[in-house]
Amino acid sequence: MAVESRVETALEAPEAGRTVDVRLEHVTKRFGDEVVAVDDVSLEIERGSFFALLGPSGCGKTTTLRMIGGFEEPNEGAIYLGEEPVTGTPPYKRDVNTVFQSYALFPHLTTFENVAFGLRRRGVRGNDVRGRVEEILRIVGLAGFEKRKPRQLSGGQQQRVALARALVNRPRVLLLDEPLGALDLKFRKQMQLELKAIQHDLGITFVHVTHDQEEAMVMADRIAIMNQGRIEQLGAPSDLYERPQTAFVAGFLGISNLLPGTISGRGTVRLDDGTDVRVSPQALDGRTGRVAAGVRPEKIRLGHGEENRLTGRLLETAYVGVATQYVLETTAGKVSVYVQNSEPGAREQAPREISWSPDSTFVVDSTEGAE
Amino acid sequence: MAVESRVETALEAPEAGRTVDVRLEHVTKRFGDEVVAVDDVSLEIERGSFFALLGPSGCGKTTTLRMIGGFEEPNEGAIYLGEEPVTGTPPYKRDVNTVFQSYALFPHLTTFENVAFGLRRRGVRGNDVRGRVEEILRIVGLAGFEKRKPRQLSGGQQQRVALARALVNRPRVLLLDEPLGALDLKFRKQMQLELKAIQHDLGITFVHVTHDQEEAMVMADRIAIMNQGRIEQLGAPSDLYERPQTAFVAGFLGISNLLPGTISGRGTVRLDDGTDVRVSPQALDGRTGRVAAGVRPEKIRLGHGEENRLTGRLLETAYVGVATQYVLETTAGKVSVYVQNSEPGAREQAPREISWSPDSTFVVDSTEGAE
Amino acid sequence: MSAVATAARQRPRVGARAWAFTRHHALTVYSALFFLYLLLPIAVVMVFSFNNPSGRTNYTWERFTWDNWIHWDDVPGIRSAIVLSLEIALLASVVATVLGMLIALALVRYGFRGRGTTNLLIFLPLSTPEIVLGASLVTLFLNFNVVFGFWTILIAHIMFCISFAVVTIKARLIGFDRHLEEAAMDLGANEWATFRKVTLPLIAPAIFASLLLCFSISVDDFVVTYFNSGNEVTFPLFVWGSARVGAPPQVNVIGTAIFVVALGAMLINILLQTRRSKGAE
Amino acid sequence: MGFLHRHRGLTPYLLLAPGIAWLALFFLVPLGFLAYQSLESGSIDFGYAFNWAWGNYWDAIHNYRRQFIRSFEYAGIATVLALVISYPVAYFIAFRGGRWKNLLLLCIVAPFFVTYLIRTLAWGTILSDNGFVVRTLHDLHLLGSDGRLLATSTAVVAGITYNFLPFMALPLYVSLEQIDSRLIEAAEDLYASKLQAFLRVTLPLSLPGVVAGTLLTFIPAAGDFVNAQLLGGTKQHMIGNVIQAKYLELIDYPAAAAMSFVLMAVILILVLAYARAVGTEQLTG
Amino acid sequence: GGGGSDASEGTTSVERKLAKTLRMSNWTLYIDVKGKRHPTLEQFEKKTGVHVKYTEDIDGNASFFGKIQPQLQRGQSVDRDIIVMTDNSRYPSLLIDKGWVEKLDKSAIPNMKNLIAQQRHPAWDEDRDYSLPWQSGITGIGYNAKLTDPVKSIDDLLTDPKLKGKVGVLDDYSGTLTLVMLANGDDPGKVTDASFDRAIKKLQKASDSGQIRRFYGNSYKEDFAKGDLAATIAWSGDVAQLQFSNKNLQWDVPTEGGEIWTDNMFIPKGGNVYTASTFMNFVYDPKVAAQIEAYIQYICPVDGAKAAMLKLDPSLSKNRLIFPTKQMLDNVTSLDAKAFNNEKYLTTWNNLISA
Ligand SMILES: Nc1ncnc2c1ncn2[C@@H]1O[C@H](COP(=O)(O)OP(=O)(O)OP(=O)(O)O)[C@@H](O)[C@H]1O
Ligand SMILES: Nc1ncnc2c1ncn2[C@@H]1O[C@H](COP(=O)(O)OP(=O)(O)OP(=O)(O)O)[C@@H](O)[C@H]1O
Ligand SMILES: [Mg+2]
Ligand SMILES: [Mg+2]
Repeated sequence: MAVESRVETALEAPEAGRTVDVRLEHVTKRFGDEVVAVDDVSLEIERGSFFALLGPSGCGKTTTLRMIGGFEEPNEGAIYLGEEPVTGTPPYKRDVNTVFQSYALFPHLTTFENVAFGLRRRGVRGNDVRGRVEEILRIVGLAGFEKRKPRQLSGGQQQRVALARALVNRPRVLLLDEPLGALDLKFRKQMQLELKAIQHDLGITFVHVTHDQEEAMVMADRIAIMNQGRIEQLGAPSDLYERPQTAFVAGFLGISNLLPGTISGRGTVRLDDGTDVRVSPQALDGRTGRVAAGVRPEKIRLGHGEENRLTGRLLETAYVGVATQYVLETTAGKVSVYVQNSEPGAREQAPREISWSPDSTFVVDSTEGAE
Repeated sequence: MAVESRVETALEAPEAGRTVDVRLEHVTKRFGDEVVAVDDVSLEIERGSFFALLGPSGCGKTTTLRMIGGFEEPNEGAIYLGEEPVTGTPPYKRDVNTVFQSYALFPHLTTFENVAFGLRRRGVRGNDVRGRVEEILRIVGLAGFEKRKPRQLSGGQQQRVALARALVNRPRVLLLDEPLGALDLKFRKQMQLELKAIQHDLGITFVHVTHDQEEAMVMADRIAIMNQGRIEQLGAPSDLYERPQTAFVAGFLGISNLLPGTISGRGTVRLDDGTDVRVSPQALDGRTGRVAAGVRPEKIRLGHGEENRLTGRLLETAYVGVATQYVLETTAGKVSVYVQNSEPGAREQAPREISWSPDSTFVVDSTEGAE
Repeated sequence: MSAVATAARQRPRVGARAWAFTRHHALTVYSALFFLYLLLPIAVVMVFSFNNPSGRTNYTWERFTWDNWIHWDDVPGIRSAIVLSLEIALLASVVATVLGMLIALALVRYGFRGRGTTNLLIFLPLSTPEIVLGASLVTLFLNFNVVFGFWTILIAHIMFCISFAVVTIKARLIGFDRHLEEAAMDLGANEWATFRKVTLPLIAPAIFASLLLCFSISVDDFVVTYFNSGNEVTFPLFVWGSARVGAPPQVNVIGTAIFVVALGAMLINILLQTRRSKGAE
Repeated sequence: MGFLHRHRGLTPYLLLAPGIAWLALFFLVPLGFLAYQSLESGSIDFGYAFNWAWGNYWDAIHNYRRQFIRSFEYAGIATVLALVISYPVAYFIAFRGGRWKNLLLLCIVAPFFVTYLIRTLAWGTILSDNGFVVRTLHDLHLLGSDGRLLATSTAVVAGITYNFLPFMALPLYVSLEQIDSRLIEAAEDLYASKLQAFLRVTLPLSLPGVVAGTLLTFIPAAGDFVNAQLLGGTKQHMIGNVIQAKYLELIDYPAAAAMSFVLMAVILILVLAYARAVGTEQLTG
Repeated sequence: GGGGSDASEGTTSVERKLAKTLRMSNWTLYIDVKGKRHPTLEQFEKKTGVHVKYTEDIDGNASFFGKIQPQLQRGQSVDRDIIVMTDNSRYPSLLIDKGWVEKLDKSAIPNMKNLIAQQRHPAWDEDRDYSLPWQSGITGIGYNAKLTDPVKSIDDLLTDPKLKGKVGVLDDYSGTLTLVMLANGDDPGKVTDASFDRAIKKLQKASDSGQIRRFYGNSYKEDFAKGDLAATIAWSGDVAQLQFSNKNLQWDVPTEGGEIWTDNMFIPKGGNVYTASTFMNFVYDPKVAAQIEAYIQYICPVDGAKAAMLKLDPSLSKNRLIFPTKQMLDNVTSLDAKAFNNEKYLTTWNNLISA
């Protein structure tokens, strides 16, 4: 159900007039003289929405969260929680809870006391604490671990304690820094559903840092893709995936085939080998001159059933569980194709012709930045 | 190419007569009186092979690695490296290096010195050290970070230092405890290729703990699935995926539909709603009585093109980038179906009929243990 | 962003800053006061090192003079006393810290039979009144016909410093992350290399603290030393002895000098280090 | 080294060996003599004879109860004061000291390189009845009618506090310095005010240092005599002074020995009770 | 007391040959100093060829006795030829009674004739067979003329309300008791339980009432110098020094009488008697005595030293704290030797001062 509801939200355009819960205005954070961890970032996160921060390692995600949480002060720019600027407001005065990337569990406290910490600080007492802590521990699958100290837990269990410790407080804003990174797929999926359910039920604003694009795509209402301290693109998941604006975004969100060429007319890109590729006019977005036409591997079909076509020689085949990946050498460049393994033996084919629809084609500025 | 080579290896059956590099014999490890972290585990890992340990959080993966590395002594059983039993051998006498789940970077040393640590201990000096450290830092994408202390690195960067620190020594056996967990998909893929290349070039034996099944499937020659301290199944990736022996394994490696029923004849399982499902005889593996027939969501087609068929009502639709997931309520139970998003709008369908091939059907003992 | 809005945004920020500033500085101010309190008597000692009393007692301020500094060892016996004290204190603090560190490692790292007893044994010397500690040690030395002097003083000092070293270093080891040592061993470092390259640098503050403590205890000890010194005279013995007639200002000179030299050396060390690390960048 | 690893059970004993041997030879053996002596009776004039004179212990407890109690009282107060006074400074050095850490540490210890007597003489000058401090306090009506700081119990306690500060501050620093500041951040993130974060996270994590510091202060302070001797008035003598007098002035070695054992026993009982209260792991690692 | 041990038997005065080194332990800063040197010791070395290993390691009678006692008890040598201890303590008589000191070789000390008459026959060593005075001092009352009218009697000291809390009393058993007993009209030379109790009671009262600031060791000087003490029981030599810095500090023998004490040289068992005696003879030369006196400025026990001092430093020779008048010397006495070793008295005394 949670997944269902997500789909709805994701498809809605963000309405004007909704309250903004977290706002960053031209925020820059430097470490020392040389490192610019966050570089002139502005963004708005709506109340109750699920916002994902995605980006390569070291791009500034954690630093951004730490500034929202109040652990670092920006060198420039301002941060607002609700309407209030929070520069100088200490973390404990911000109704924000964080799941730290490094967990930061209290080593001297048991699992139970770690999770109860925030509740006790806000004056919740006795059975209330017990009830809420046990409830949340059950949700993260740690019932029965109450008495263990963090060092007696496995990595994934520690991460779940960190998650529980933040969730149990039901803050207005929850900052999650790769909260599920140490969990196995199955459990992660389950936790994703739980998180969505909690967000839905309590109207908590989630700011979720993850390196798992699928997770971001499934869970988030809006995604910001960061790169080297800057935001490359910000939008709904399907927007980012299907209409990436830059080669970086196209390359970052899954594999994409970028074929260099020149815009040769309304809705046409002429690739460097002379092939014409049809694209939807709005994908061109007013561009002229050199661009790259992009298409996702899974949008490509083997055979020539669609309007845009290429032929090539099979280079590699790889079996990846759900699907088989083919890499073809075409005149326009290397092209990856994903074909679902609907039946055993599907991967034995040796395809030569591929095709895809103009609607699946996007256009980005150039191929620099994406491999 | 690396991917290609994997496919070849994975398809080969393990030959007799190959040297075994790591062997565990009935190893049990308890913490205190109550926790049995590893429970009577036996396994053999061949020299130069890529072995993956997969399992839910807290199942005993790290503990197993720690025993191989020499940080914990088993309570029962014996561990062999090559032909030698290593009980009581200190870690530094084992030609084994570990990437720790918690990184365990030396906080007082720079990135460079962290990575150079092992080399220096083995008497490598001067320019040799510099050359090798810089080379490996380049590979993990941390050139230019030599002088930083661990505290000044992002989570993913720290993980890469941990990886580099172990890789640079080119040990006989490399134990990797979720070495790529904090990296983004793109970089992770790149590192996977690097790791495979290193394994291939240097003939290092890899024991790789990961919670990313896809990673395990792509990289490993053999996979062991652990659950609650025991090994549930051990085999080549495609074996595990396509012919899981237990419901736990089926459920753990991706979503699977398990439909309870009874074996009603040679190659037939009669589901509880009366539908007959055809399966290949070897999938039955001599079972009789109550079983569950399983099929992966992506092996199911919309429509009735295949031999095994069910009809149902659409419950949910979710868009997950590459594919769309449908959940149908059928008379035999809920069934998930994955359909690749070959073209935009594919997800708008409302399917009622599904079908799949007998070859894609597997049989497991019962549905307990898998949700 | 209009000017008004900017101003409105900044007002609370300035307030918060000011508050944070004050609080930040409360601790600093307190610490400054603490050091003032700690160093106040040293300032007095220092001032009186420049006094030129008419009699032999240096209690009240009379005239300023450099003489005490120029002729700092014009009191027979004072030079050998301070040299002896420094030698003993240096050796004792190093040996006691090493022995104490080993005990602390054993106590924190290993469960073994007799751990509780060992722990108690560590507290015993602390709880023994100095006079009986010193006197009973004399009995021991006499039984073995040991000649009293440098070595007996050193032995005694090491003996009562060990407990301080153990307790101080233990306080550090208790919070130590064992994974780091595992990582070092994993990378081929044997116990000794692991200790030198990982454990030691990480417990260095405790080692340093222990050295300081042991040094200060040793260099200031009177009672135990007195009994076991034979006819050697350490600096405290000299000072306490001179109390009958009144300590000469040279005593102040030496006290001040140790203090100033120690601090100066440390300061230079820090500045050099800073320079070096700046130069390296 | 390989040997060490193979015989892991031996390692702790090897580590302990040199230090414990030292203590055994140069402390425990003499302590044995002392124990023997404590059961002797007689006098210097006629010699001492061993005759299981348990009465020495009884006398020690019975006749000097007042001084015993006073010793623990003074030592206790001084320990608490030293803790309260030096904690913020240890905190300051650990978290704000930066590259000046070692210099500041040295500053804490360096005053004690100056011999006790000289230091106390200096305090005498500062706190003299005619000095600036006493006059100011007087003018503020903060001093009683006898109008002095020296030769009072306040002076003794203050003296002990001052002279044992490094034993408190350094262990505190040592354990504060290794606290991961991210844990404090986490506490603040979970609504703990600065004070609460301190009480709930920093303080418990620095407990090993607190325990070490309090023990290093309390135990020797309870047996201290010199502060009472030089700073006290007529009624501030501690058990250390009594033992000192018994040994030197009265040359009653058995009595001095017996009192020492009583003192040690009481201290050990208190230490064990303390360990029980704060959790043995802090004490024993 | 027990006899000497075998070890010491061989080293008695039989052999009249100077040793290479003379080992002397003395109180700190208790011999003349010039620059970094001790002229007297150098002169002795020059004259006799005996090197003096001079150690200033005595800081108190009790503690020094405690330090050497274990060796003496075992009959071991203490590695010293001369030690200096004060006669207003129990230790000199203990040393003699226990046989822990050697007899002087009087034939080597012709200068012994210069010993002043008052010092020739102390109760604990009737014929000076074992000891020879080094320096003396008088216990009297010191007062600060700026803070109080002259305090002439112990009764004033212990009861005058104007002095409340500004009175120092020495923790010195002999000095304080002698003065108080004299004030009570008792004879300190013959202590009885009754006279002892009276003295203690008087002190106890003054202590309880807060009249007495505290019982002091050496540190009374500092408080006296700074004005924290208006009046105090004090030693003559100390006040002589303090006066250089503060003319207001006065000292006198109390009207009821004062106490004289003497630091005596002893030869501990195993010491070289002949060499030690030769040294004693040397310092009993009036010129040498005056030279020592000119530096340490206590009371010199050597006749003729005053005359010699006239040449050295006339102003000092006139100082009655260094060369007391006959009247002063007539008005001083010392405590009953028996009282020193009375355990009961000592315990009572210690309970008074370490309350
Ligand atoms: N020191 C310890 N004391 C008690 N229990 C422990 C200790 N270390 C691990 N365990 C328990 O042993 C089990 C196995 O832990 P292990 O770390 O091997 O799990 P894991 O498979 O690595 O899990 P993860 O994927 O979460 O890292 C867990 O249930 C854990 O709680
Ligand atoms: N204390 C620091 N001093 C110097 N540089 C720092 C510090 N903390 C972070 N950085 C640098 O700032 C950049 C951004 O770091 P940040 O932790 O925000 O990355 P991230 O996006 O969270 O990465 P990851 O996915 O690896 O966790 C990195 O290049 C990092 O090296
Ligand atoms: Mg991060
Ligand atoms: Mg693990």
